[in-house]
Amino acid sequence: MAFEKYDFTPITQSIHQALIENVSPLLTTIIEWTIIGVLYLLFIAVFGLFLVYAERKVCAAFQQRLGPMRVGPWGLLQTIADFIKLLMKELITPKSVDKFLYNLAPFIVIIVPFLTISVIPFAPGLQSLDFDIGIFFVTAVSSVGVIGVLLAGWASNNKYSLIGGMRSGAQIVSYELSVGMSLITMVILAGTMQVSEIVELQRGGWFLFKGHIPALIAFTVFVIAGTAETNRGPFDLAEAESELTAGFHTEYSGIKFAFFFLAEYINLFIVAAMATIVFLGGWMPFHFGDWAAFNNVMDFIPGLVWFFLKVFGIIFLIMWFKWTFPRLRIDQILTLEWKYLLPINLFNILLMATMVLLGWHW
Amino acid sequence: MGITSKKEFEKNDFPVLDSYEGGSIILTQLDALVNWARSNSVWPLTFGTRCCAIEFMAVGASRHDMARFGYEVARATPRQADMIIISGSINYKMAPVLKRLYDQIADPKYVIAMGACAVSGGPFYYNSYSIVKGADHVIPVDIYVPGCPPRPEALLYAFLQLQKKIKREKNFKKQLKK
Amino acid sequence: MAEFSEKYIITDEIKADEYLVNIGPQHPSTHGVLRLLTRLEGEIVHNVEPHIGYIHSGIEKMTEALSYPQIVHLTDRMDYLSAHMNNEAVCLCVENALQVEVPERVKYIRTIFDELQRLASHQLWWCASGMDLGALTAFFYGLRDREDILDIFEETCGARLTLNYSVPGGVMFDIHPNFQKSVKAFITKFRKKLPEYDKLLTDNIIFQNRTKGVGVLSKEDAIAFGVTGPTGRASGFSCDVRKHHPYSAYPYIKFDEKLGTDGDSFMRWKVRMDEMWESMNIIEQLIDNIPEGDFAVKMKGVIKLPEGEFYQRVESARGEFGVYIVSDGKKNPYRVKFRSPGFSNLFTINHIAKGWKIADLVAIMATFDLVIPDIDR
Amino acid sequence: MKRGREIVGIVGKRKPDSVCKTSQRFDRMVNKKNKVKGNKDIGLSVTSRNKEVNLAQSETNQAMTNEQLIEQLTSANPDAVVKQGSQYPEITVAHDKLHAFMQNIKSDSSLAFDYLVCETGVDYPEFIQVVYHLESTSHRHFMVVKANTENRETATLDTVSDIWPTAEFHECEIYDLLGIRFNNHPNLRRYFLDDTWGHPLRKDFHDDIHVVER
Repeated sequence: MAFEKYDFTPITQSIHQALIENVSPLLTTIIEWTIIGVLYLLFIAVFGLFLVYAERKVCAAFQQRLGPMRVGPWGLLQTIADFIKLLMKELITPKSVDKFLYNLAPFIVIIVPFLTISVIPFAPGLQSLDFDIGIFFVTAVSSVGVIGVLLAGWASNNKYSLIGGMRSGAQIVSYELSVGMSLITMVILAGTMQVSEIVELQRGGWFLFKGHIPALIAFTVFVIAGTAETNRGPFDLAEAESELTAGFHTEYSGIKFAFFFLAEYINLFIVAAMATIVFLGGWMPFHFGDWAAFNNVMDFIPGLVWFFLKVFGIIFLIMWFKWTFPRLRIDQILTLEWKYLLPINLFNILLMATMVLLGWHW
Repeated sequence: MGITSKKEFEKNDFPVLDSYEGGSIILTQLDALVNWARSNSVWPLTFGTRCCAIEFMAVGASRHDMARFGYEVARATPRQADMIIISGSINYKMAPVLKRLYDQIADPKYVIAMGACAVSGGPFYYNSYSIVKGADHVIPVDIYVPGCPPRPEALLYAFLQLQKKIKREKNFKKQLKK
Repeated sequence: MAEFSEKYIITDEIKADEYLVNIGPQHPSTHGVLRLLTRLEGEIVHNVEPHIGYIHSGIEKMTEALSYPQIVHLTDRMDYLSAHMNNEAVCLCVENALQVEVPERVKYIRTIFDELQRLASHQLWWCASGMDLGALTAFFYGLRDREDILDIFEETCGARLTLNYSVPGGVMFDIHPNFQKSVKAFITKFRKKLPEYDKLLTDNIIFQNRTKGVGVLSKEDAIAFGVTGPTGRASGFSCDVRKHHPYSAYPYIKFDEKLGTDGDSFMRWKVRMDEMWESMNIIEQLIDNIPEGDFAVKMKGVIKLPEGEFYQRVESARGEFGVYIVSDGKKNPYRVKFRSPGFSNLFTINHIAKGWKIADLVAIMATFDLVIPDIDR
Repeated sequence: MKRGREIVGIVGKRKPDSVCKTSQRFDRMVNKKNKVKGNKDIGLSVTSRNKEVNLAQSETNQAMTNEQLIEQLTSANPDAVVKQGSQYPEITVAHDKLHAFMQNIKSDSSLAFDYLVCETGVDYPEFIQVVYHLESTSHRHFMVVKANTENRETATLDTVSDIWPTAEFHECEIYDLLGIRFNNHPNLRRYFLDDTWGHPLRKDFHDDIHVVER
């Protein structure tokens, strides 16, 4: 098809070939790791800052304001200024904290997006790790973040932090279930856990349309649970500003606070990316039945653009939640998960399994 | 000295480069970069005592929108804030709390005394037994904004003045001299 | 200098599973410098002890050295969101004591200003409590519409917040020629905007879950604790001073006292939302009928009240505001007491927040609409 | 809106009585109109209480006039001092009989003063006076009760916080600012100031350090 010309595989392959012909295989691996590491680091830094900027602009639009305007054109450099400022700011370690855990916590939190991002295919051939258990890996690794949050809450020796950490723990452990189960629903449909294969299977049509009713339910549940898992409003109890000042990161200043801040936005990206891959066909263009002309035009748009368009759509949706809804209470959040989402999910898995078994999908 | 042209205004606006005689280029430029970042991203602490707090809220709201200047993210915890806007009077019971809040803010930190109460005690200067006669008795103040309460525009002007003040700072040279 | 020691005054002993959390003096949900010493077990509130005095400015002592027109200007620094009602209370008290009959025009102007101020105050309450509940956009919507009222204030009296518009004997100056036009324009505009507020929060399922049935204050408790204003009326306590002891132009107009039944956070919310509609009705009844005449009566250069004691009640935006003046015949009062609505309202917190979660405490605080300088004076 | 024009008749220099009559007439007209139209009310569960408001009627709502009120109180408490010609009915009670008197006027169903509007203290040269503004929510009486302490140095008075819970907090304020100790008070503490301060609302309070006199 037309969009195959945007495949990144030849580029990566040629780099790999060039390296393996000139240096030893061990050195090749090390060099490739370094390149990928640097690229991901750059991506996370730049994209994280851009998401912060986007959030500010989106919330400003919702609130009938302009948002950042003065720093750079349209305030584009605003978050860079913020980042440099946070980098240069004093790092306070309060006297009574558990110093080792206090310093460790932000790093654990920031490691999670680095791990999860590795299985995400941005475009054909632009993926660093292609397991056969990709989906499983994402669900497993993304729950490490809660340890960082709990540590931050515990080690800060602050009651607000502790309450925030505990809330976050209860919340993320619960919503992990929903995220996992809604993904499993789609894995039943796909028949594989390999991320690249899941994307490839959607060449004929996105899973959201292929799986119709159960897929729609799974998508809704995934977006709700994903919002909760990233601690974003209306589920931002862990850092509920009006109750707990800043929740688990109350005592953090400077760049350590920036780590929490950045991790939140990258996690947001990962949730949106997973939703894109599993439900909306990853980098696959939008096709409509037999409309060949329409489909060709769609194919003309590169896969990378398709991927980010979808991701931004979902990120915008999640931002919309945050700036519209009031915050839930902790018991209401747990009620929502255990009494509504989980039974719906279990039923949905059954429905999907029946459907796949009887072949009632497109 | 009157400002006649836009160019001259801009020159007055960025006195950074003029004020460095000699010194190494890299550190000067680094200083300029850091000051640019700091002056454009001053996060205030959500701290309001009296009527001026309402005007402070009005500055944050849609019509005046202080987010345009990068003052957007009002943090509730002093660890992550850069600036206190003392909006309202401080009394002798509050003074130790204010001092503590100021100490909890990570360096660099700035203070704006907003309104007559914070500047000098304002209407409570005479005959009041509990009001501190000006917040600068407790913590150092960078910018004073008069008015009871000041208009939002006055506070916005104070923000711009604070930006100018931050741009004059010398961070790295000081450390070198030590 | 007298030193302030930070003491924890705890009425009864802390139990094994409980811990203390100091909410305030600097905390986003306290709306100022209020300190709530909260005893929690997990997230559940066992006891709340409000500690006030962090913004105490001794206004009552200061008034003993001031003349009556000067006192008026201190009152709007107390409850700055119902500044005009406070001004009016002192003016009415002085006028009552001197047996001065103010012109009809003044009564109308004062009442319109009262209701505009009430609208502005309720708007600010709406946006601040929306923020407390986590809906940040509400904060901006409320302040956006509030600016329109502030423009009207500014046009007539030059101030946005602390109006200083009422003086003993009338108002400071006549209304701006545009006043009626801009008020009418505002009412027309705000009648369209107010349903937006309901759409954003009142009809929201999360919001209703957060507030319905939370922090119930019974009618008996409301009366016993002296809880007035919309907070008391939400419990069914008919305490509207405008109805029961009408002043200014309130006897001439027809309006409803909004009474709630449940006394929970949602009802307090609802009563305030309904009061906004009612305030607009009141303004509409008056705005076209402002009679011609003087905007003030000529008062003596030095106002001296006759010997005696005078008490004047007005309905401020958050309850019954009272001024009690003891005069010994001199130009300064002997003693002035301001009965602030917030003071009585605040101390019911412990009574109704017990057993609820810490997030509910914030919701209850939000719907109580506290202004701390009003409590501390 | 139409409501603005409904009360045009009251503009001018008419006396309150005539105002009431006209407004009642207008109200009747409005009610008729509203029956057809249906008044727009967003309050779903808020009950609107549309009572005719005027000064005269709110007085007739009272179960008894001020004179009757004073008569009943003085007959029960012959040694109470009644002040004549004041704004509201005013009674001064001896400090040792205060608590019993207060309990009586709250529990007596014909008086039923269940709402303590305001409680405050005034410092006089010989004694400190505590002033209670009371209202009955059922009868709509309003009354002022006063009680004097024996002296200024050891000013004590019985608490009424067991009768009206709101008094607990007002009494703390009075204790803070005027230094009256209330007997049997559950939690008497200083609200605004610290123990090292004097009582600022007393007339002999002088503070050369903090106060700038003018």
